[in-house]
Amino acid sequence: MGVQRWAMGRSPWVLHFNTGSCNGCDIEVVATLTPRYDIERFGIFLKGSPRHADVLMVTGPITRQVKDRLIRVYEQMAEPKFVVAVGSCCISGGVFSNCGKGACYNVYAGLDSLLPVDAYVPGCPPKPEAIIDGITKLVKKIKEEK
Amino acid sequence: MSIFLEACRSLLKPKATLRYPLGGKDLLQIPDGYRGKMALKREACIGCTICEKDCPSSAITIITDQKGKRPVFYLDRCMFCGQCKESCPTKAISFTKDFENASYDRKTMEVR
Amino acid sequence: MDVISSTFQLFIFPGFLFFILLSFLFEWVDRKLYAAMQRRIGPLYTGPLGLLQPIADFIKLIKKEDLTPKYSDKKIFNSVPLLMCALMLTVMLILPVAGESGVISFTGDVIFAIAAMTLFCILIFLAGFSSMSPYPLLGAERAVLLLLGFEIPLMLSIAGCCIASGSIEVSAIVSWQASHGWNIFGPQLLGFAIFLVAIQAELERIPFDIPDAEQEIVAGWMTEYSGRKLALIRMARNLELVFMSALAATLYLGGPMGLAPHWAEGIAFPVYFLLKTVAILLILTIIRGIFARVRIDQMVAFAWRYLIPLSFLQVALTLIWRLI
Amino acid sequence: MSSSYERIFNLPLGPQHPALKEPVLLDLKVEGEHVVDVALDVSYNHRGMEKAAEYRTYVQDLYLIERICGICNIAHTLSFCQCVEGLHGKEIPERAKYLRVIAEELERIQSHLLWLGVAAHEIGFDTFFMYIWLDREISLDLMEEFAGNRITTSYNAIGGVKRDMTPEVANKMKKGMDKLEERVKFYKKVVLSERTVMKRTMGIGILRRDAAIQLNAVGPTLRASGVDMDARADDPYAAHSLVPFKVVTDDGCDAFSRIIVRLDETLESINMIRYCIEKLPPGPLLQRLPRRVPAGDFLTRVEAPRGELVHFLRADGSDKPYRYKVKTPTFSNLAPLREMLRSKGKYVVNVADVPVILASIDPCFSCTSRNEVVKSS
Repeated sequence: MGVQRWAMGRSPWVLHFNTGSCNGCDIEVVATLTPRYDIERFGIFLKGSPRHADVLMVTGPITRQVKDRLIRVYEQMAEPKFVVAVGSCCISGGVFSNCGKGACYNVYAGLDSLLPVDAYVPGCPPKPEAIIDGITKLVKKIKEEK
Repeated sequence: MSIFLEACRSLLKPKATLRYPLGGKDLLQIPDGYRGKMALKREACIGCTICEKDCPSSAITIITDQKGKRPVFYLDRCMFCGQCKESCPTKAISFTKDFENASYDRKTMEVR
Repeated sequence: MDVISSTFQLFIFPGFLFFILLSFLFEWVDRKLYAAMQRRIGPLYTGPLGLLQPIADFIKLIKKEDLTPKYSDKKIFNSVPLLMCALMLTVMLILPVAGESGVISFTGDVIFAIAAMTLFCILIFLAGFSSMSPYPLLGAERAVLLLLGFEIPLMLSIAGCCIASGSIEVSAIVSWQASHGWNIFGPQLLGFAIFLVAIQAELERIPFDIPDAEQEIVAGWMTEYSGRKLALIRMARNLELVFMSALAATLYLGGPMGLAPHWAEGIAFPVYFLLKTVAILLILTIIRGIFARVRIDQMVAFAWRYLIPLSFLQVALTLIWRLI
Repeated sequence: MSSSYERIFNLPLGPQHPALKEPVLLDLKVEGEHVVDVALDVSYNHRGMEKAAEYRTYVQDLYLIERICGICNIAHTLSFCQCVEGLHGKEIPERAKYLRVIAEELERIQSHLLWLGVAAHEIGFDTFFMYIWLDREISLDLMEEFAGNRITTSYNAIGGVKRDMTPEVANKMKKGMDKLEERVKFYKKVVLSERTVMKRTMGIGILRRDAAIQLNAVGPTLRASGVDMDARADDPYAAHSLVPFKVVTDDGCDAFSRIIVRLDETLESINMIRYCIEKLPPGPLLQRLPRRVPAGDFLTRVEAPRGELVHFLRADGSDKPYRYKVKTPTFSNLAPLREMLRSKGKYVVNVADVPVILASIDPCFSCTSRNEVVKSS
């Protein structure tokens, strides 16, 4: 469906989920809303309810305590849904996981071990421009696939 | 009331938005010291493996190529802290201004 | 011929299609101006200047999966969005767009409009109540509390208009204004201000967006809705926005009537209608931009302490003015 | 079933909630719109930070400790470096001390503006939020120029700082400070004149002076209750003994006076940065220290943007810490927070006030999470 794909790519509403991040990435995700970057140009809202959202934006290393909530929130979202992992901690556990010298006991090594991830935005924290870059790449993927 | 006046003034002022990524990339000013994606000067690298030992998130692994030992950087684990640059005895590691590293696949996120 | 023309009027212009498209346009104007006040751009890449953004949102939501929570009251939960849309589309028909009267016009249609507004609030309450989860419940409770605050000033300010023109029919109020001057230039100026404040509450916009305050109760009564039900709710709310600003234009700014040569009335009147409603919308958006959200108890206290005495005063003033 | 039982119901706020950018569970007991009691669960952020620090060398720990909190990362690395330098018993160069103060105060400006924006957002004042965050970009641009990254800066190093301040950056910084000062004064005017802001923040989240002292509040939360306490003044570190500044206090004891205190502190920080740039002494940046740290205990206090931050290091002579302990300002402010969130007598807390009160202590739960509740099933 051409129209559906067009509409989906033009208004991906984002749900921001913090899984134990240090706040750096969260602040940058919120900063993309602000006048300097204005993510609403792409038709993106930051939504509060998982029922309304299309894109789950996860920041931070996934702690054991928050894992169930993360999966529950993902399941509450309506299809079609996409997942973006923002920040190195979220992508792989970053500084917290598997340091070679003993893992952090409470952190999962990467979001893709729990949920299917559609785009990765590395950085610690990524610049708001980098997050916008990740989102435009995701939108390109939405338009080409599905 | 002061916010109302400010809002009216804002309507007249030019917008503060940088039109990144469409049509505004040249407007983006990234300062010289920015720590983006890293780059390795292969000629300078002596394969001492100090960067691997000092990396706080084990984002560096050492492989062997024709010239000997050399590091490979994994961006999915990298914290862009700059310790490898600090530790490098021959200044072979540097940071570029490239921040557009978003990708669909974790395996592609490495700097060789 | 008559059947074709009335079908055209009902479904295309100034009927359902016109109002639905207008509601999308209004959402766009609202978002753009709100963004401009904050030195942002707002929707930009969807269509020219982002004009198609609300339509893209609507299509996307229509195509999304439709979830119904397990513990909700399914009948009410599923029917509320449809009822909201139907209610708003019906009540839209009384708005005069191209002439003195709307598609339907009867004595007492002002009362019908007021009833529809209250009914909308009750539907909001049902939507929240049937979701059976804490945030929507709290939102529904707040919606009803809000109704207590603004409903009486809203009715009284409309009553002022009716008293001034001596009729409870929209077309009569419009034609009275065409001959006697706009209501806003009389003692209704106060009524106009009260009306604007009250519809800001009715529309649940800042400073009175208490039932769906994002920072407090997520999305309030809409929290559990998704997919096409959410699309319908959003459309109903946009239609309500159009309806309220059009009603303000009709009651206080003379409706679609204005100076035009007789042969050009068919084009000029809808243009006047659009200009006036958009002007009201701009005022509403600016109010939305420059205030913080008040608390529910502060809102109700404000309504009963200031708005209601003022609206009684306004009615009394109108009566005195009318008698003289 | 008694009627009072039915009237009270649970309203869970979080772990995913638009008012909180962090996963924290506030389990509110609500009677109508009034909050009767609250139970806090801050364990969602637990990452095993202190244990992880024991596995890593001091060089690596610097970056781990930085990620305790992204917003006050400079305060954390500063504490860590002070611990290590203290055990070595070495003084760092004078220039590095001044640069540390500049970095710290720039971070305070950034953090306070961020907080003010969040507070405006919590009361639904989105336009104000957008203005503040637009101006916060000035401080972030300066930070990027100064340290190489916007938020997580990696600026402090063991024995000094990593980067020098060039004259161009100093010039830009001065200009930026002028702009920021003008804007912060404007915000103060807005806060003092906007009626809806006052309505939502005055008389909300009251913490009396004696309660604040008893419950061990710290930082702006404490200073807004009229207690003059600031680690920068009481126990000067870096170059704080040389840089003049005023400890800002206010007697309002509510959320509104916390706004005022933070705005005044921002102005104070702007002046401190100006002074430091003016008086910046020449000299080296870094005092190289050996990788092995001599055995011993060390404890530092640093005034982070949110309040007093305490780091404790026990070293056993190897290149890894034996024990590392952090006590963050938000942890100290949790007990006062519970006090603020409970309705008592005439003091009534509405559900609508909860985000405002929570924001008023400037919570940072990623700093705080040190333990985890494991449910046995």
